Amino acid sequence: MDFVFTKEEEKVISEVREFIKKESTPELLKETHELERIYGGKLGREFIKKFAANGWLCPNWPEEYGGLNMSEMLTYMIKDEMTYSGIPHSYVAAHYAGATIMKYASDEIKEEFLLPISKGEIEFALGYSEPSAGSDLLGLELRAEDKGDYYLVNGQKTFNTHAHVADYHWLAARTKFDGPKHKGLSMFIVDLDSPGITIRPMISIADSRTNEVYYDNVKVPKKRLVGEENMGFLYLMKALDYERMFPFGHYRKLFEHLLEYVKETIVDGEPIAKNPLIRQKVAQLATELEAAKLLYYSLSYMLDKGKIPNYQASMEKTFVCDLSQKLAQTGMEILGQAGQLTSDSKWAAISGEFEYYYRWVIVETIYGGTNEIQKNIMAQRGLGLPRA
Amino acid sequence: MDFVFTKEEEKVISEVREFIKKESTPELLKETHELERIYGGKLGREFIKKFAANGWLCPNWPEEYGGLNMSEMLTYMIKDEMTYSGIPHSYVAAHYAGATIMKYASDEIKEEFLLPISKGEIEFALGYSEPSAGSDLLGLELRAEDKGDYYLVNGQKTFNTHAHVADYHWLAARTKFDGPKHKGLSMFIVDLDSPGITIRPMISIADSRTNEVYYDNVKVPKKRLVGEENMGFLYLMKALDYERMFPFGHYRKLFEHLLEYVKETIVDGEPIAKNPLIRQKVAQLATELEAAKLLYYSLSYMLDKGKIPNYQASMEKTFVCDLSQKLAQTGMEILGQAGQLTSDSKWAAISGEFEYYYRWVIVETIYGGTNEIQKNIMAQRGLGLPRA
Amino acid sequence: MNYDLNTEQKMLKDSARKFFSKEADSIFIREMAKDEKGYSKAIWKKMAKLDWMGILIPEEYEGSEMGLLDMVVLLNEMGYACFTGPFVPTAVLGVTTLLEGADDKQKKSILPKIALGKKIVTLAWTEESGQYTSKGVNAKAEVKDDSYVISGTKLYVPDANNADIIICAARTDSSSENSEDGISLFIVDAQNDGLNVEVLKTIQGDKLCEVSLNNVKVPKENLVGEEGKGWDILKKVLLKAAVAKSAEMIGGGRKVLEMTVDYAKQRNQFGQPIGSFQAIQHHCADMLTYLETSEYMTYQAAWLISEGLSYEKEASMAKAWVSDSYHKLVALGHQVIGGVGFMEEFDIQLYLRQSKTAELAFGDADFHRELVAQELGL
Amino acid sequence: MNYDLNTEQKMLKDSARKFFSKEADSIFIREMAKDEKGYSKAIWKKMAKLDWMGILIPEEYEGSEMGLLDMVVLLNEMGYACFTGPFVPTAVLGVTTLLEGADDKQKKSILPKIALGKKIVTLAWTEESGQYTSKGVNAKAEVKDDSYVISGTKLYVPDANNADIIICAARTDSSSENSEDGISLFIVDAQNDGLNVEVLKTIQGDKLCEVSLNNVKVPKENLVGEEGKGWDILKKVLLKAAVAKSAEMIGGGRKVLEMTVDYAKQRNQFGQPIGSFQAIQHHCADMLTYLETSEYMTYQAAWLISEGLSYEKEASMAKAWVSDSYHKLVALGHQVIGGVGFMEEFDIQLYLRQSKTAELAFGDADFHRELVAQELGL
Repeated sequence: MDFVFTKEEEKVISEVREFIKKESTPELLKETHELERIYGGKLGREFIKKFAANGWLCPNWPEEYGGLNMSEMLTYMIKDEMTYSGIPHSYVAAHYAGATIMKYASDEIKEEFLLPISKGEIEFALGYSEPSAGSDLLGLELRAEDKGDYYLVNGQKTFNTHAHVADYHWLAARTKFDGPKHKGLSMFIVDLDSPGITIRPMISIADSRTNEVYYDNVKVPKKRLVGEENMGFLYLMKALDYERMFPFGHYRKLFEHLLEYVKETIVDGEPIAKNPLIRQKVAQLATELEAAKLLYYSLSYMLDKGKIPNYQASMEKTFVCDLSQKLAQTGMEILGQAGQLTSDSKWAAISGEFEYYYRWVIVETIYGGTNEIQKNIMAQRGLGLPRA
Repeated sequence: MDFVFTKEEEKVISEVREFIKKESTPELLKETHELERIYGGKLGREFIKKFAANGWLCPNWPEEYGGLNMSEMLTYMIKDEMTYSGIPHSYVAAHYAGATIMKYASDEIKEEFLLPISKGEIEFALGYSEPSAGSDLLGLELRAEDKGDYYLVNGQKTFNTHAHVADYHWLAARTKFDGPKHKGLSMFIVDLDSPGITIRPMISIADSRTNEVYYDNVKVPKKRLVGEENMGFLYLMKALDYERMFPFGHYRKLFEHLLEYVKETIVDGEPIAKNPLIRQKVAQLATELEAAKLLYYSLSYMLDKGKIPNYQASMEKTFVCDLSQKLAQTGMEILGQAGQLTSDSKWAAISGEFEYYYRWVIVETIYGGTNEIQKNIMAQRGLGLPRA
Repeated sequence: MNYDLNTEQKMLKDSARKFFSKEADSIFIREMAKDEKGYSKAIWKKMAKLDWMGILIPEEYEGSEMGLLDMVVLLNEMGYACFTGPFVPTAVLGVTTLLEGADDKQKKSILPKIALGKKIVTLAWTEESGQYTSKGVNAKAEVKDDSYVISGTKLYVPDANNADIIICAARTDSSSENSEDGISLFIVDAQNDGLNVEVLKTIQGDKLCEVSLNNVKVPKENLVGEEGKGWDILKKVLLKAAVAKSAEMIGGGRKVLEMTVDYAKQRNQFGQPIGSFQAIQHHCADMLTYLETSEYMTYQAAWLISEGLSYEKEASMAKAWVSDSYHKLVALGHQVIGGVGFMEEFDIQLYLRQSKTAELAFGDADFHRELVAQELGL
Repeated sequence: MNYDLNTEQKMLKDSARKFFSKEADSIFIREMAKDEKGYSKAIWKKMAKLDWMGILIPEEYEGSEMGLLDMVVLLNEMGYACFTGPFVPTAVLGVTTLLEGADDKQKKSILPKIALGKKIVTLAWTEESGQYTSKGVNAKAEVKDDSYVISGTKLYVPDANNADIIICAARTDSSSENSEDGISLFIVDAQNDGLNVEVLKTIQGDKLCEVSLNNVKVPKENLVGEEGKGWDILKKVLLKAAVAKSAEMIGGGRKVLEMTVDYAKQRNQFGQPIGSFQAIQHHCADMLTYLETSEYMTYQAAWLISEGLSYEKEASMAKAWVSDSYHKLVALGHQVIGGVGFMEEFDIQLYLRQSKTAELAFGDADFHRELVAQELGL
C-alpha cells in the first residue's frame, strides 16, 4: 500500500499548477464560472489550447492521438487540479466521447477527430437525454433513418448542456425501430451547424444554461456513424464504465474558503471557531472530503491495473454528490444570515459562493445517473443482488 | 383546534396514575421488564385484574363487554400511561383480537371471550408469522383442514411472542389451498394446551423470549372459527387499521432519565449540560418526542371522529420506532463509556437502561410491519402512488 | 385535543387559497423576486379589504382580533403560494412588537392604519452578525434634548424599503454586564433624515434590507415600552415570528409535496410511472412525514400562543423541527423530480429558495434547539 | 498511490482468516463473552506461535517488526471473526506504550516476553469519566523512598483481569494549570499488593475492568519515560489504538455485509428474493459505501503510521468516520435481516455489540472530530 503520490506525479502536477497559476486570468475564471465550468467559451478555448499543448487534456491517451501515455492516476490528479483551480473542466469530447471513438470508430473518424480533441480545438455536446429518456436511456426516440448516403434524423433532445458552445453533437439515436430496445441505438457525430438543427436554451436554477436540441430532417453523412450500426447502447455503457469519474476539486476549494471563514469570523464577540457545534460540522466535512479523495483515486488505481470500475464509480459519484449537498447546507448553516445573500450583495459571505452552490448542488445527485440508479448499480453489480 | 386534554380526561388519567402508583410493586416492574412488557406473568396477571376492574384495559369498549364506552382519546392516554409506568402494556387479546371478535365473531365466541378479555383474565398469543410469512403475511402455509366437526391443523408459527404465557392462540391459518392467496385464510381461537401443540422458545438479543409454535394434527373445534371461513385476511387487515397504535411512554420515561443524567453529571470538572453538542442532542430528542406525541394523539382524534387511520398509523409507527433508535444511540453517545455497561455493573449509567434498550430497539423498526412496508403504505394509501 | 380548524378558519383558509391562486401565480412570484419593491400595491389593497392586516389587532384598534392561530392559517396559504412582501413584517412583526410594548397612544396612532392597509411597518433587529441575540444589538441611541439620536447599521431588515415605519432596536445603555439590559425599541419614521435603506439581494429575492442610521433623531415619545427593557419585548416577538415563519414553511411544504407526487404519478421511465418505484415511494413517504409533523408542531405552538398559554418550548421546537424538515422535504422533492426540477421554469425552485430564507429567519434550527435546551432546564 | 496489500500482507490476511474460522467460530465467541477470562490460553499460545504478538515489536526484542499496517491486516480478520481477548491490550496498547516511552531496560525485560506470548499487558488510562482526556487522569502517584505509591480507580481497562502487567497512568504533579502536565506512566505488576481488579459487564462481554489501586508501591525504575511527561506518550498511543480499533470494525463490517447480502439473496417474500426490492438494494448499497470508505480511511491512517509520516489528522478522521459508519452499517444489516436477526442465534447480533464497544473505545466519533478540528487549525 501507499497513500501518497510519487515524486514524478508530484512533479507533473506542480507543473500543471504552475501553468494554471500563470495562464488563468480573472476574466477566464469569470467566464468559466458563468458557463458552469463547461468548455466552449471564448477565453476558455484560448486557454485550453495552450493547456492541451502540454498533453494535459488527455494525458492518458497514446501519443499518436495527442496524449502523453500517462497513467490514469496522473490523469485523475490533473482533473482534480483543473476542478480545484476554476478553469473549464467539463469536457464532452476529451473525457466522454474520445475513448469510445478510439476504441470503436472508423479510422477516418479517428483521424479527423482525435488530435483536434486532445489539442482542445473542438468540443462536443452530449446528446443522450430526451423528454422521455432520462434515467431510462433506452426510452430514447430520436430517429435516424438510413437513406443510403446519409441518415435522416428527426426528434428532440433535452438537457444537452454544451450544445450552445460546442462544435459537434455526440448523438445517440434510434436506428432500429423494432426488436429489443437496446439493440437499436447508434452513435453519431453531427455538426451542430447542420441545417435543420435548432438549439433552444433551458435555464437552470443556478442560472446556468442547458439546451433542447431539435432535429428536423437533418442529414448526417454515413461516415459520421460511430462504430457499427445498432451497437450504440453497448458503446454508451462501456463509455460510462471507463469514463465515469467525478472530480471534486471545486468542492475542496469551497471547503477551504469555509474553513478560512470559520477561522476569521467573530460573532457576538466570540470567534466562531470556538463553537463546538461548528467545530464538529467542519471536521465532519473535512473527514468526508478525505473519504471522497480515497474513493476518487481508487478508480484511477483500478484503471491503471487494467480493471474496470463499475460499482466503484457509482459509489464515488454518489458519495461526492451527496457530500456536495452536505457541504452546501452545512456551509449555509455556518454562515447564517449572510449565507443567503447573492454574490453581488455587499454583505455576502464568501462572495456568495455558498448561495450559488446551494442552488447548483441540487443537480449533482441527479445528472450523470441519479443516486437511485447508482445505488441500484452498486447493489446489483457490486453485491450481486437480483433485479426485481 | 385544541392541544390540551379536557378536565375530564385529566381526571381519569390522574386516577389511573394514582392507581398504578399505589398498586405497582418493584417486583411487578421487574417481572414486567423481564417479560419485555408483555402480559401473562404471575404478578402481571394479578395486577391487571385489579386494573381492568376499573374498565381501564378496554376503556373504549361498550359496557356490556366490560368497557367504559370511553373515547379513543382516553384509551390512548391510558395506554400512554401504562407504557410510561412500566406495567405490562403489550396485550394481544385486549388490544388486537378483541375488536375483531366484537365485529366479526359469533355470539358464542363473544360471550365466551369478551368479558374475560376486558377483565384481564385471559390472554392470547398472536399467531401470524411463519418462517415463510414475515412482511408477506400471505405467504403463510399453516393448514387448517375442515374435518366436519373440527379443523385439523398442521404447520409452524414463528415469532409468536406471548405463546409461553398466554392461554389462547389467535391463529391465522390457511383453509383454502387453491385460488387467490388472500381468499384462503381464516382466523381461529385455539387453546394453547391443545394436544399436538409444541411451544419452543426463541431468545432475542434483548434477552426476551418469543416462540416457535408447532401444530401436529391439532384438532380445533369448529365453533372456534372467527367469523366466516376464508375471510381471515380481511379481518387481519381491518384489525390492523383499527388497532395500530404505538404508544411510547416508556421512551418518554427513558428520555426523562437521560435528561436527569445530563443535568446531574459533571465530566472533567464541567457539567455536561453546558456542552453545546449535548444540548443540541437532548433538545432534538425532546422535539421529536413532541412530534411523536402529536402524531400519536392524532390517531385517537381520527378514531373519535369515526375516521379510520391507515397511512397515519404507519406514519406514527415509523416515526416512533425511528425515534426509539435515535434515542438509544444518542443516549449512548451522551453516556460515553458508562453506557456500554449492563445493569448489573457497578458503574453502569442510568442502571444500564440504555445498554438494554440499545439492544431492544433493533426490533422496533421491524416488528408489526417493517419501516419499508409502512412507507409503502404511506406512499400508496396516503399519496395514491401506484403499485409497481 | 382537537386537530381541526374551526369553521371560520376553514373559510379563511379557502378564501386565502382562492385569493392567492387568482392574484399571485408563480409567474407573478418570479416577477416580485426581481421587482424592486417586491410587492404589488393593488394586491396589498385587496388584502387589506379582506381585513388580513388586522388579524392580530384588537378590535379597539380596528383589527379583527382573531389571534395567531388564524394568522397561521392565512400564512400557511401564503407560503403555499410562495407569496412574499411586507405582510409578515407589518402584520406580524410590527403589530406584535407594538402589542407587546407600545403604549395606548402609540397603538392608537399606528395600529388602525395598519389594519386598514395604510401603513407598512417593519422591525429592525439584527445587525452585522445576523444573530437574534442581545449581543447582536449594537446600534446606539443617545438622549439629546427631547429626542433620542440613533446611529448604527441594521441588517436583514425585511421590507424596510417599503416601510413607512421602522421599529428599531438600539442600545441606550452599554454599561451592564448582561447584554440583555439596555436595549430599547423606537418607532422611527422611515422618511427620517439620516436613515438610508438599501435592498440586499437574497437567494429568494425577498426584500431584506440594510438600514443605516446616521444620527437619526427620534422624539422621546417614540420609545416603545420602557427604556432599556426592549429585550423582554423582542424575546416574545422572536418566538411569535418564528411560529409565523413556520406557518409559511408548512404551506410551502404542502405545495412541494403535491408537485412531487403529481410528477411521480405522471412521469414514466422503464415503462412505468416513477412513483411506482420503491425508492421514490419512500422519498415521498418521508416527505409526507416531515410535512404532517411540521403542521402539527406549528399549529400546536400557534394555538398555545392564541390561548395565552405558555408557548416558549413548543414555539422553539416548532421552528427547529420545521426548518430542518422543510429543508429535507424540498431536497427529496428535487430528487424525485430530477432534471426538470433543476430548471428555472419548474416551480419547485421557488420553494427551494423560500425554504432557505425561512430557515434563517427568526433563528435557525440550531438556534432554536439551544432555546429548547434552556426550556428543558439545561 | 497503491491500494493493495503486498504479498506478505495478503498471506497474513489469508492465514488469519483461516485461523479464526477454524479456532473461533461464533459459538466460541458467544462462550468467551460469558467466560470469566474471555479468552482461551490454548488459542493464545497458537497465536503466539504465529508471531502475531510481536508484529509491532522490533527484531532486537524478538518481534517481527512489521508495523501497524500489518497489525491492521490481522486485526481486520480478528474483527471479521468478532474475536476478543487480551491481544489488542497486549500487542497494541502495551507494546505501543512501551515503544513510545520505555527505556531499553524496560523494553528488554518485557517486549520479548510479549513477543513469545508469555506476558499479557494492558494500559490503565481512563477513570470514572471514561474520557481519554488529560483531565480524566486523577489517580495519584507520590514518591516515597525508592518507590512511587499509587492510589486511585482506573476504569474501562481492557483485560486487566488477564494481565500480568498493567501500565498505569497517574498524576505525579497536580500543580500545573495545564492538565496535560504532571501525568506519569508506571509499569505495575498485576500481583502487586493493594491492586484489585474487577471485571465490568459490557454489552459485548469483552473484559473491561475496574482496577483499584490502594497505595500500590512501584519501584522508581518502573516509571515509563520522564516523570510528568506521560501525556505525550498517551496521545500517540491513543491514535494508534484508535486506528487498530478501526481495523477491527472494518473486519466486522465486512462480515455483516456478507451476512446481510447472503440473507437478502436467499430470503423470499412476495414471491421474490427480498434482495430484489429497491429499498433493500439501497440499504445494501449504503452499507457497501460505509464499508469501503471505512476500509480506505483505516488503511491510509495505518500506512501513514507505518511509514513514520504525519498521521494525526488521518487517524482521528478514520476513527470518527469508521465509528459512525460501522454503527449505521450494522443498523442497516439488522433492518434487512429483520426478525431473524433480532434472535440471539443469528450472528449479526455479535457485531451489533462489537460495534458499540468499538465505537466507544479510544475515543468516539465526537471526540475524534474534535481532534480533527484541532488538526485543521481550529
